[in-house]
Amino acid sequence: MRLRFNLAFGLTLVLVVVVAAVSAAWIAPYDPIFDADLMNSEMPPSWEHLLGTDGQGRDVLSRVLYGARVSLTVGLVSQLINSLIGTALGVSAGYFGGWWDDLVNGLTNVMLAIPSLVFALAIMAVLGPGLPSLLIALGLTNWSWTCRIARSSTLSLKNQGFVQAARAAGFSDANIMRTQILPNILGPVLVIATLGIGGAVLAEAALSFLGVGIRPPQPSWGNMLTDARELIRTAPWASVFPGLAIFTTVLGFNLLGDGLRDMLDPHMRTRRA
Amino acid sequence: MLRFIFRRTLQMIPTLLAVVLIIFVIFSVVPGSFISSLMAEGRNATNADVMAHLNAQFGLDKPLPVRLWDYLWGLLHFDLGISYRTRSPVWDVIEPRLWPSIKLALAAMGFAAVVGIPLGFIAALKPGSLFDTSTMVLAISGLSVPEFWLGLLLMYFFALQLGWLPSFGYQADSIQHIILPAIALGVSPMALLARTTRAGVLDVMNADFVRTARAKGLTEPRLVRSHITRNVLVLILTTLGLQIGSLMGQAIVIEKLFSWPGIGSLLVDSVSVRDIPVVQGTVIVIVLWFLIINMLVDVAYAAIDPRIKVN
Amino acid sequence: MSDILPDPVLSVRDLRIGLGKQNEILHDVSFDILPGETYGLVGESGSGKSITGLSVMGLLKRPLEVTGGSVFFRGQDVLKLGSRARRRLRGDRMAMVFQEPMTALNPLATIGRQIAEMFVIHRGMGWSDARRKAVEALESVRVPSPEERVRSYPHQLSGGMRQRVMVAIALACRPDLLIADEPTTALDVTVQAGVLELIAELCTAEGTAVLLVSHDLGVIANMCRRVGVMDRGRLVEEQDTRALFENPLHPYTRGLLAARPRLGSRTLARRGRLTELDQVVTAEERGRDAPTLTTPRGFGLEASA
Amino acid sequence: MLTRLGLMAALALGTATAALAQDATPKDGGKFVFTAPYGGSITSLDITATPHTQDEIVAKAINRSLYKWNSESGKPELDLAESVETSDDGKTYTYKLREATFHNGDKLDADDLIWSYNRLADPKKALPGAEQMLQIAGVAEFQAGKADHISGLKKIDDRTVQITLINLADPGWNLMSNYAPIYSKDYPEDQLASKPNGLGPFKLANYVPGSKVELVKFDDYYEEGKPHLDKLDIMLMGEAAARDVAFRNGEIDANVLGPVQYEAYGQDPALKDHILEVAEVYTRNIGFNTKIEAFKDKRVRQAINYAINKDLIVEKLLKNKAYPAVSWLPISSPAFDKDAKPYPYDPEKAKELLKEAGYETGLKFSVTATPNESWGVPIVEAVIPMLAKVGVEVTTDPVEGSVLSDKILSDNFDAYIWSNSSGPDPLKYLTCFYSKTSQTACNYVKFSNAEFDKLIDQAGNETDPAKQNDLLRQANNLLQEEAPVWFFNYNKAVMAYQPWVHGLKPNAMELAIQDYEDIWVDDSAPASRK
Repeated sequence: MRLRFNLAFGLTLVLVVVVAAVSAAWIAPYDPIFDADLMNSEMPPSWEHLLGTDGQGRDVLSRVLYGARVSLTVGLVSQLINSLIGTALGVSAGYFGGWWDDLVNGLTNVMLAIPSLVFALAIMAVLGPGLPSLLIALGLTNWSWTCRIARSSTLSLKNQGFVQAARAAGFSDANIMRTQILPNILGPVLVIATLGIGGAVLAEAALSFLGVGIRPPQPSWGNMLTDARELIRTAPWASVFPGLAIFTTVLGFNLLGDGLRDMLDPHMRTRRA
Repeated sequence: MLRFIFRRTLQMIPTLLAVVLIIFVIFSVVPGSFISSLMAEGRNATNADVMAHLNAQFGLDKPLPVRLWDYLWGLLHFDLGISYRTRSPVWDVIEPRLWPSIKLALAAMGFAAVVGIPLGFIAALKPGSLFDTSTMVLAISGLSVPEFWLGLLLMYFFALQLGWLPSFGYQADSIQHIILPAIALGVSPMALLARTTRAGVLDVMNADFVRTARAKGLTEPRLVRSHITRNVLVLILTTLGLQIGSLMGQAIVIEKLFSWPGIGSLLVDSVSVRDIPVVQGTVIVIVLWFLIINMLVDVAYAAIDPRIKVN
Repeated sequence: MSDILPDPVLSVRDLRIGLGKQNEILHDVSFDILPGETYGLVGESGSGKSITGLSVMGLLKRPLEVTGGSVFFRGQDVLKLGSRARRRLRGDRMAMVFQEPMTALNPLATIGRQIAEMFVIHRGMGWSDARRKAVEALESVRVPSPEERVRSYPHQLSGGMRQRVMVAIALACRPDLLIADEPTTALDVTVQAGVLELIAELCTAEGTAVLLVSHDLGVIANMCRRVGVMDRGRLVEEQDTRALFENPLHPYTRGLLAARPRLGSRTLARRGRLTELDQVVTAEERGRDAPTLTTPRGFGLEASA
Repeated sequence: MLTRLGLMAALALGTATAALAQDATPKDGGKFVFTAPYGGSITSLDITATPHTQDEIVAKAINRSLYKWNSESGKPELDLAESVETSDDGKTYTYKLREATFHNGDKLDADDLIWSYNRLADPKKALPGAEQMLQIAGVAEFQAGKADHISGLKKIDDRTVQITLINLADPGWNLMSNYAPIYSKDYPEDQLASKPNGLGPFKLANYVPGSKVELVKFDDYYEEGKPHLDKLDIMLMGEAAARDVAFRNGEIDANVLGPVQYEAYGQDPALKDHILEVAEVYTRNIGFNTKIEAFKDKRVRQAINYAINKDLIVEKLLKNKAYPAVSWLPISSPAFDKDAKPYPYDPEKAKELLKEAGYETGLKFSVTATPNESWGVPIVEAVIPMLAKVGVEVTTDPVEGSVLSDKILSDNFDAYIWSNSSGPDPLKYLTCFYSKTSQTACNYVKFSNAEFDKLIDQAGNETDPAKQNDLLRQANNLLQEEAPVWFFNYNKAVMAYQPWVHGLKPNAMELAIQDYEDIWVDDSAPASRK
């Protein structure tokens, strides 16, 4: 019951955001950067500006829509990088063992010990604000869980019959990892990545607050929220809507991740049945 | 037990060393310098001679490997170096921030545990009920709100609209001042704990030994007290530890928002003026905190769970 | 007939269990267990024998629930009792031993405490007295050096030892009825016999009735005086053990007996569950709503030896 | 337009728009909770070690310098000296020091002053305050290592000291600096950062790094009857939104306002009567790096000045918490030309100029900017669509403050937006555009114009203040014409204060720097402030 609800509701929210992001160029009533009319700044929601205008006189709706692109890009790409790094390191460490395993393990411990926000902040300080920096900063700092799961799953898979059989049949290590092990750990990795996307969207907001986020005037929910935080009394719509957008998106990905986990975890499934 | 702690302490050294190296490398290529930050306000042009002297004084004119070596050599002697900004030992800068930071982390965690664990517990006792569903939706929502936004809303609502609590600041002996930042910081671990507890309780409730306990004719309170609680605790201890351990680093945003004089706000300030020795020092403290908490969690595990041997 | 027999300890009448109200999975099951008698319930996995045992104990878990019928324990319908009264019976007057000794004990408590708990709850003893009784209980189930063992944790014991501990817990308060749900299925063959002997011996000594749930006809044959055969939530046949083996009345029982591995391949029998009966008995033969085929109790106790 | 001119006239007198009710006689006692708004911490309690305004806010309570800035008269005046005599050549000043006591009980004497100035100038110590010593004779030799002390400082007797200068400028401008205070020579130097010892009206009671500084009245302060307050708390609060809540909640007694709050407070009947405003001496500008080919062309620089509707930006984004800039010198400057008009908003003219210069299309540059709301990224964001309309493509290069100055000093930028000092001393700040002034000093855009140089040279040699001002006015107008920067605005600093607070001054140098000894609270203050 809860399983279906989470999955369905989460998926719906995510789809809404994806559609908004993809079709922003068509459905946004204004240009998010150049249609700035300072004369009409901080206007409350109206038919002309459904969600009002921000301090710069830009249409909040259009910026929220375009901001979805940035937030989704940040979430998806950074998590993709994290998943790739985590899976590659985890699987190879679990498979080969030895000094490589020790090294990866050590690295994972280091990554776990440095809070990812601190790490991302440091990387952003080096690279300067902007989307590419953000993707790198968030993509390099959050792979330790994926790595751990991939490693432990590989360790248990390694000794199972079908992997042993593949090895006996003379498959190469790379081949075995790709065809035998990878498909079996995709599920948990996907779950972590889905939950991580929400985390990345929140991290973008936090980094924006700390002054290192997307390069303005490009709209991102994080910098919209940060910019409008002082307008909370006079023009609440300028921060409420990007705040809601973040909330909805993160909620969507969290529910989706939860739902996926319940679906993929046979232990949980049998218990529910 | 002591041998275990000693061994674990030794194991921290390579991790710490790697952290030091990473931070050192990152901040050796970071644009901007402490010297340039002196002029950031655009008001007082600083004399070029003064800058050159400053550079020499901080040893910034030496090549990178030498600086790294000097730093590591100092670390070996428990010397974190001299803060560029305050020109006093880094430890003297960090030390007064330590207790407020720990206090905030513990208060946030206290809030998270006191609210999150019972919520998860009650939700799990009636899975699928309205309470369960709403608690879990609330928990996931708690994980989905940007922290500073939540902090700001709390500030406006409880400090300004209701006037119940002070909105900012730190008072050594005041509980009032810690409430809002602790809640803002504690919401996400609270949500995590509620979820983990619920999952843990469900796991334990479905365990065979609980059926055994019921077959023994135990009353529900006794069942919860003497069979479920400890087993659930084992399951949520990891989450609890990881959360406490990482809270000091996560507190950056909240500390800045609430003008809380902790390690996190010191870190951000030091990054922005490129006071690299203090950045190094604060990161080391944050990482040490994480490692020590994790070690304590492992010790606690060994104390609670007879299946785990420390040696 | 009942006037010449003693009053049953347990009398299950038209018991129905459903997944919620709609999906009935146990249909009108009725049987009696006499004092001191060992009654076997046999059937495939999923035939409903375990939930029958659990429902007698009152341990059915949602969404399973009793939808009809009654369970008379010492003349009293326990289904009509309040949860408090029901709980008081549990462990004290009726006890249960489960299949999985590896997980049935609390991993974080010493076994001494887990046994002693019985005396604390049901006898109102202090912990120190209860602990002394726990040592005696351990001794009675022939666990070596019980004074030391009470301080052990479950993971420090072998499977057979743990099951002995379970028996000690179950029999601690000298119950009138012991429900043993596949008590030896998860154990090595070598220790199975020992545990079964222990149950038989202790129950005989105390006059405890036993409801033995098993899929293993060998175990049933050795332990039980009377047997009920369950198939798809129905009690299809009930006879004295010897009569059942000699003259099975229901086609399903015949199939069950036929599927029994021949002598000499006993290890296989333990492993392979009786899940492929469809090949032996046709669905038609197994029938749907037929009443339980039964013969009256015979006299003499030779079957239980 | 008329009203603005009237406003400017009033401001030219160096006074604030909001009159403070100084009706009653000051009342002694009570507590004032102030805020240091430029960050969540201070660098050091030793003000000589830092160049930050945030630290100055605290230091102003603890320390005293030889001169002090009189914000009412707009001039430096003697503080630690009772009197001064100037030699005939105008380069030697003889000061008679006051009787004053340090917080630790030491008495101020000539040696303290000489020791303090030597320390500030000491190259080995590399103190930012060295900047203020450069005018004293012998400092150059001392810094170069050719002398072991400053030769231009001479003790006459315990209370008399003689200072020799290298030029004719009034030493008060340098020696009034709060970054160049007088310390006690007998006090251990390593204690200065944690247990400061000054001559100021308040002494340190408690310092919570990253949170607040608590100060108490210093009973032996040299001014009779001052300070009025018993206690002074300075909260370190960088987050404007948090300050706003705290002020409305009555947790702090004065709040330096940003644009958003300025507008909101002005509309709030409960708050609008207790707002202090002042035109500060900072000019916000976008500097054009002349290493970019297009910026070498005056027409391009002018076009940008025409193309941006700065009045609108000032009104909408800064909520009128600024004065649209005319040229470099601020309204309160004695060399400010009251008849000069700022560049009007004229996109057609801008297009024309760009076309003439050959940049009808294709001009593209990035503006390096900090997140500052009044002179940072948000302003650039507003500029972007305006310049897009005349065919100029602008992008942002968002950076932290330390990176901004680093990029500018290392000539690594197209354009920057910054807020720079432009007063009170007009000659000093116009010299920033002198061709021989280096980029690392303050000629950030590498401006070079022979005519301008000539005017500055003449002004530097002119001893008649009126004539000097006239020359500087011409230079300032020439600067407007040449447009080396986009002249954005002069800051209007605004502070809101609780109704029971009195004695705050409209300090044009920096509103957050207050003469704490003059502040007092009246009977309407809540119990927590008594």
